[in-house]
Amino acid sequence: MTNVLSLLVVIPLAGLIPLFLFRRDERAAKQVAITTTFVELVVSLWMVKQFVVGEPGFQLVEKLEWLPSLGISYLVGVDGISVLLVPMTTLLTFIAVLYSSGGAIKTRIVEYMTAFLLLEVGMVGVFIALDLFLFYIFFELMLVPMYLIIGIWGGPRRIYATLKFVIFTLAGSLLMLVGIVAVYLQSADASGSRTLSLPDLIELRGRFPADFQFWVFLAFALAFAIKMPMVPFHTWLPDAHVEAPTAGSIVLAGVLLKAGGYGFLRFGLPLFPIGVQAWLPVLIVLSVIAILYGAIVSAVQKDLKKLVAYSSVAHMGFVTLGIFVLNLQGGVGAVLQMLNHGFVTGALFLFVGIQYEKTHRRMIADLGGLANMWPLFTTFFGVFVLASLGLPGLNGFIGEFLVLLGAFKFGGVPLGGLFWGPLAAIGVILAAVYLLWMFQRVMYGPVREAYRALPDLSRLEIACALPLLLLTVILGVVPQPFIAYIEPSLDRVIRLATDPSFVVVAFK
Amino acid sequence: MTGADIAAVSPEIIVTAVALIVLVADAVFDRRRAALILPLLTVAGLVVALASVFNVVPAAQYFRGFVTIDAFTSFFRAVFILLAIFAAAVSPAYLASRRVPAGEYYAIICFSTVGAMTIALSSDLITLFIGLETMTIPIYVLAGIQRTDRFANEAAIKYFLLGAFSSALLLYGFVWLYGITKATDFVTIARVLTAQGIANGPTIVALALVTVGLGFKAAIVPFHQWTPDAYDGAPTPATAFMSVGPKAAAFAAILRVLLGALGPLGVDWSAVLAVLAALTMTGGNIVALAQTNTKRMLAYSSIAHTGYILAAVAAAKAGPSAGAAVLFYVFAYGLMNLGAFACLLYFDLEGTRGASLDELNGFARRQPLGALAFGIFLVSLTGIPPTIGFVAKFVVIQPVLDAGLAWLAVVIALNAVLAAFYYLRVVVRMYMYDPEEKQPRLVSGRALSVSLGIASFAVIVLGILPNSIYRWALEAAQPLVR
Amino acid sequence: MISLVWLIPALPLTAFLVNGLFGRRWLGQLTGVIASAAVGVSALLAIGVFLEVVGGRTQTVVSLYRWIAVGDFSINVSALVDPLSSTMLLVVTVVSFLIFVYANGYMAHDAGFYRFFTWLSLFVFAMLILVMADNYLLMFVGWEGVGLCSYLLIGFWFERPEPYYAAKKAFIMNRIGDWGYTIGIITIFLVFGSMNFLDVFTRLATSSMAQGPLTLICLALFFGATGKSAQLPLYSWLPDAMEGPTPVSALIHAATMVTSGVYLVARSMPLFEAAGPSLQVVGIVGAITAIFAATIALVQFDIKRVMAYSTVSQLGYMFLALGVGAPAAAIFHLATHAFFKALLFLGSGSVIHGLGGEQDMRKMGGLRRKMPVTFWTMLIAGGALAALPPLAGFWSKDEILGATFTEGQLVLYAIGIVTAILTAFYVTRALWMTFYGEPRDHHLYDHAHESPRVMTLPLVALAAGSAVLGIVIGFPPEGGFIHRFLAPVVEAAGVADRAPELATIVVLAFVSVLAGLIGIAVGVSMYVRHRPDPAALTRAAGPVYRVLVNKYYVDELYDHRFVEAARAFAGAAWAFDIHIIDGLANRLGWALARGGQGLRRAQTGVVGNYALTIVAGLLLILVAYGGYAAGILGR
Amino acid sequence: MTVPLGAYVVVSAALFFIGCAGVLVRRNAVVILMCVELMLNAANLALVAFSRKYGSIDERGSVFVIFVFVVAAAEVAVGLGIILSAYRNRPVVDVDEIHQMRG
Repeated sequence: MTNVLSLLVVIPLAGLIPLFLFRRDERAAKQVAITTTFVELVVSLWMVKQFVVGEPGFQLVEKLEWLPSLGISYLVGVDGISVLLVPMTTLLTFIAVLYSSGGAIKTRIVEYMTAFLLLEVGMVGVFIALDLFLFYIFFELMLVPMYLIIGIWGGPRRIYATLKFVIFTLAGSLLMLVGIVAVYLQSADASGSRTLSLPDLIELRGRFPADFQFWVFLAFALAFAIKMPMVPFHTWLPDAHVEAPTAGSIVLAGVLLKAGGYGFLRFGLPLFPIGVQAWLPVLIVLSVIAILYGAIVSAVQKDLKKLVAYSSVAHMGFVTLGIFVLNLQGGVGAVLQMLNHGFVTGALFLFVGIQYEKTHRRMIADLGGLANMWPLFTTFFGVFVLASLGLPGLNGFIGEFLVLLGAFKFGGVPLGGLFWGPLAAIGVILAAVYLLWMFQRVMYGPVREAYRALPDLSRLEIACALPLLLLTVILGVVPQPFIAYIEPSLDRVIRLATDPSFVVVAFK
Repeated sequence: MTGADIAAVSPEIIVTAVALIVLVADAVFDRRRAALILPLLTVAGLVVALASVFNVVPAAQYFRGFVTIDAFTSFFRAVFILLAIFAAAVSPAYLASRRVPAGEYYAIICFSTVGAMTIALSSDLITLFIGLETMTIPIYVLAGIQRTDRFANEAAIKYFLLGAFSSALLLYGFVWLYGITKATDFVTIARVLTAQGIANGPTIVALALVTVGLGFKAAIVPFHQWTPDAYDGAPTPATAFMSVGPKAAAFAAILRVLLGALGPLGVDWSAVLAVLAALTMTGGNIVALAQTNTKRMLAYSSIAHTGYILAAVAAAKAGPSAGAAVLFYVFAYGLMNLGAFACLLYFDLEGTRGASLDELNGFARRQPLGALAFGIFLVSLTGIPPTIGFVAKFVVIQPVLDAGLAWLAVVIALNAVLAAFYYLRVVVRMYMYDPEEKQPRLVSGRALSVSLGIASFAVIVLGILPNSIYRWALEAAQPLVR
Repeated sequence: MISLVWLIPALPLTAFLVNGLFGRRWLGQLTGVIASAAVGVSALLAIGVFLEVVGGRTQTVVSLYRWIAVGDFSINVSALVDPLSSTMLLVVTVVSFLIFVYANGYMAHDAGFYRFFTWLSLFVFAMLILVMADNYLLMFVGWEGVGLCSYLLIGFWFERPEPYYAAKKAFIMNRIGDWGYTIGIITIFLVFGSMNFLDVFTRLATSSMAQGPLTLICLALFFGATGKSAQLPLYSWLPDAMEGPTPVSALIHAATMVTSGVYLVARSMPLFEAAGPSLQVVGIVGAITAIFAATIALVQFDIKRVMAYSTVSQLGYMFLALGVGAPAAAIFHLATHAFFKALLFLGSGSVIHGLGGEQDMRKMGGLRRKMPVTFWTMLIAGGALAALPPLAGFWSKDEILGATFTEGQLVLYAIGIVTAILTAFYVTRALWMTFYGEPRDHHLYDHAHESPRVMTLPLVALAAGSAVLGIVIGFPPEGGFIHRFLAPVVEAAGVADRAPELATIVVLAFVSVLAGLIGIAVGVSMYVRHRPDPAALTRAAGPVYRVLVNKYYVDELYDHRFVEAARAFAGAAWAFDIHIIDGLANRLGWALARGGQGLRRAQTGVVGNYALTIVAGLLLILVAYGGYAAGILGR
Repeated sequence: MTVPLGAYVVVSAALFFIGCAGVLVRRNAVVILMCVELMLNAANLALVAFSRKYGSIDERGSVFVIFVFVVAAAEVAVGLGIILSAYRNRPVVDVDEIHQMRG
């Protein structure tokens, strides 16, 4: 069955129907949402099973005439880069929904679940869309549900946070829209027929002159940089995370941020090799700054969630660094880092949320001594913290190490890789500093009387965390199978990015 | 005057007939029955008219060159009639609660629509001028139809005085065109101007006067100032109608005159229009930011949208895609803006104008589907997919870039961000605030809810599958390119 | 047997998983038995492997699977079994086993019993990975793993603040070192295109390399080593690490983990040899650390801290050996040190255990009657530390000094000798204050008791090791078994096996023995005859004494100056984030809103003004059109 | 003797400007309305003049004039109605007094 990808888009939408029918019954709504997301997860895994490892090109491609008068078509497919991001998305969504069904969300369950299903459509769509127009639609489709999730079910300053989130993201994406239209016009051939389908555009990219690439890549880069977010466009992230409900944070950090990095790999690099070259130094320097800056600022956070949020800024810095060093190790490292960050940071937000549900405190100063009461919680949380600070043997290390390797290798930036690489490596030390400091202040020390009676992880919470824990370990111990998926496609992307004359006809 | 001529203008005749029938019916039936029958009559009649638009007479000139029937004409005819239907459908509850004379209300809408349609089919300055006035004069009345309401009076007076003034300017411009070119039909004017080549003093004066006159009708900055007051003071259903119908008609006129007749001077006016477009969208958005009354905020937002459409006009040299963009955007704008204004009808009780932001608090709890519809219209106005508003932005940016106005495209994008701020603020109020303690009850009408449901659904569906509309717009734009 | 080498780490790993999953609920005290048994079997296997290597299979690579492979970068999970690693395997497993047994008694009454053995097993696993790895990256896994376990075990009693602050300090200082390690290995990959030991060394031998990169590599690696092995400037975490349970101090912070830096450098000997100056750096740092730590050890009163500084100092010796190109001697000393220092720690542990947790030597005294076994075993260990023949320490330390001398590093040699004197002195002092003289705290003394069998037996075993190990594998000097056995490493290091003539050996040996005796003599005279009286002496040497007691104020410098500065900087960064970066965004929004308010005023509501605006606009447009028509504004 | 076209044009322009100025300066709604009428008639004058000049070839100018009359009449009718109903509610004719809605 070849249209499994469309199935992935349809399932959540289909889930909306029973949700609407049972809109009076909250328990039913929860079950519907859980079932839907679970089915989605299974189907996505089935999709991975159909994927042929080692094939660099797009697979499971589906093409439908959509807007013939505009030359735009419904074109979806996956390659080695996206094939792993899709199940990550479905898994995290499932976990988010599962956790939310446990009582973390008190009001307006039905709307909440609706928002999540819509969100899932957007997130999955972003990773499978191969037509820029379609991609943009999914890209924006992620916006509104998350806007509502933060704004309705969020914390005290949710309105400010959610508006900030939307305005920042829109500012970027609308400029990208201008860029998309520019590409669309530039793609016109002698007969004036235009296209936005990525495979075609890659063949046509010879028509993109240098200055065109310079500006259009900038437009795309802004959108993705804000989404990542890269310094200095990151300030929406802490607010959004602090105010978002736990499940919202999980998905926001786990998936939405990836859309930026993915966009760079999928569209930025292959379409605008010259533009990439022009902006490369800036982006690399910004990435390194993000790594260090994010870590430094995390170190002084008083709010647990803010700390994790800023740490995301640092981790995303590794992703962009890996992408823009334009070599295989860096790129693969970046993709792995995206996966790892999805699982690990998602898990960290999950546990911060669990912790908050129990203690109703999020200020680090108010916490402490939790380890004595919650051995299970401590173990899980500890493993994720260690993964996040890049302990070898856990997943975080693989990505960051490969990125550093790529950074050391890369010479195409002032001062050379042997300057920026070690600088970025300092970020790893800093990660240890702020994460361990946080961990010990929260978990260690004498037990607080106020928290003595609180229970350890519940079954549901374990069920949410266990898959993430397993993935964290597996990705760290046997990463090679995953790399095997990523490498061939990434190799092609890198070649496209480094050699403007390189054209893949067999890309479809 | 031959039978062919009559057949050519059959839709206009039908709509006029509807208006007359409604007036008669209003006199015949008593108030209670009328309240039920009149809207049905109007909608039914307009539907017939809509159908008649599609029984195509051969695209040609009629009435000795005063009238042109082509794809452009039928597109706009359809749009006007649709908007009229929508406007008529949402009104009954309001008219009843405010004791507005229903018969006159529906009749006026029909008459004004006839005027608008006349603009669409005009191929001569005279026809165009008559169309404009036939459309506008009823609107003056509509604005003031609540004779006892001071705001309505003020709105009517301001609109009327300034409208008459601008009509005079426009007319004088037409006269000069006639004086220069010895002709009043667009084709000849264009031919003469082409022959004349570069614009000289009189042409410039004429061009300027025409720009201002039409710019006023379309509410282009700096000729927009009547808009907020008129929209604000007029009864909300009237506002909903006049914010879309006349604006659409104004752009029909702009296309006919500026592209059709004054096309040869392209270089001269397109640059100016580009600047005006930027001013219009930015000005509208920035002032809208500062509004606390939703109705007035939407009034300013409609100015901003004028700017987007004008940008496409300014990009005329990009060829048919520019015209198509204008048509498509006009259609999308009509749908979503009329819808947005109509949503305010839920709040429009005696003595209130529109709704303050506070009144919107917790609307989603009190009227979930109404809030959903409003939300959809607002998201669409912002230009976020998957709504028709997004596609409209896409098709507008396209010719703008194509015409080499990259800066204008960026301005459009940034303005959309600006607009998002105040549109989404409304969503925030509806979804993220709890209702006030002492909320005035909501006006609710089945007709209103149903038509809003249909409209919002259309906004989404056409946002996902805009192909048919866009192709139609593309055909309709063909006659404009020479 | 070698083919089973992966069983050696596998067993502790299993113990870790079993204890971790089921320990808390079901196993209870059984966890200790399980863990000890697992390590015991590993020890047997290690012996087997060792013998097989001795039997002649001097270089085997046992691959498990491909770990990471991206483009030209490829890393396997595979073990390199050669004399060096097999020796390390042996030392690690055997010492671990003894300490595990001991811990069964020592931790018996601790609430976190299962947790202790879970993490201890994990540690052994990581340590074994570290020594088995056949490439730098896998080694890094063990390297970080042991760091993590040391973090967990130092902070074992995390209700009190000191332990977990010490733990964090240890981990972060290690991390700082790891920065160097990372840079080192990545540069290795850039230079040699591989991280595999054998590939690197063969390429090094076959092709000529530029000095620059090699030096960078070596210095970076050594920086990493200083972190793990507590050398200057990254040593200060080790003394604090004594907050952990004593078996931990013995195993991790004396016998095994802290020596991994030595192992790293020994492993990379070919690189260091090739990179000229870097080796010199290693030697100097080692020597300075040795004497530096020894001086601090002179004046400490916490028995465990004395041992800690002594460890730092002894590690300094090992690096000194490496620095003068005598890796065999370094490994030799590593082995002997593992035994006698572990013993010293366990002995002190036994004392502390006997005194119910008291660590201050000023409260001890006269304990030899109360706990004879502990006393005698510690006496042997002390002798070994003071390098008295024929105890183990003598042979290994003597070789180091000998090598230093023959290398012509006379300054370093002098430092070594002085350090030897100091060492002998502080060990005498420690033992005396603990076991001789009159009990200073009678209450403690009365309750003091010898430790149970399960704790004393390991002491005895270790004592045996400390006594005979040196002569068994180290005789004759410069030509003992250990030399011949480690020859592959030494040769790979390209150091010609320089066997100085007998006379030199004897003289050098004599000198170092003399040094030991002097130290002991001074100690005895001070603490037995009070000539000179310690108290008087401290008063006399007021400032110097204060500096030493305060450990040269290094902690103050690190923990306060650096940390404070860093925290201030971070705070500033955050302020920048809020007020500048975010501030700009918010201000922009605010400005737009104000702009809106301003423009609202233009909307006066007066028709006349509106008409005026229209006319004004008309005129402007006229001008604009005119301009275009006249070509002023271009067309 | 025939008056040259220029003269008509000048007069019409004058009328137009007078009307325009009137709209700008006068405050009385009715007067403003009259000024607008003046502008329309200026247009009419010009139209008539032009169409007489081009008469032989084109009569549309005069047709236009007729329509303008009609439109003007309609405007006056509606306008006076509006002003009147407003006056009933609030007896002011000075339009500057009418600015409840602003901003």
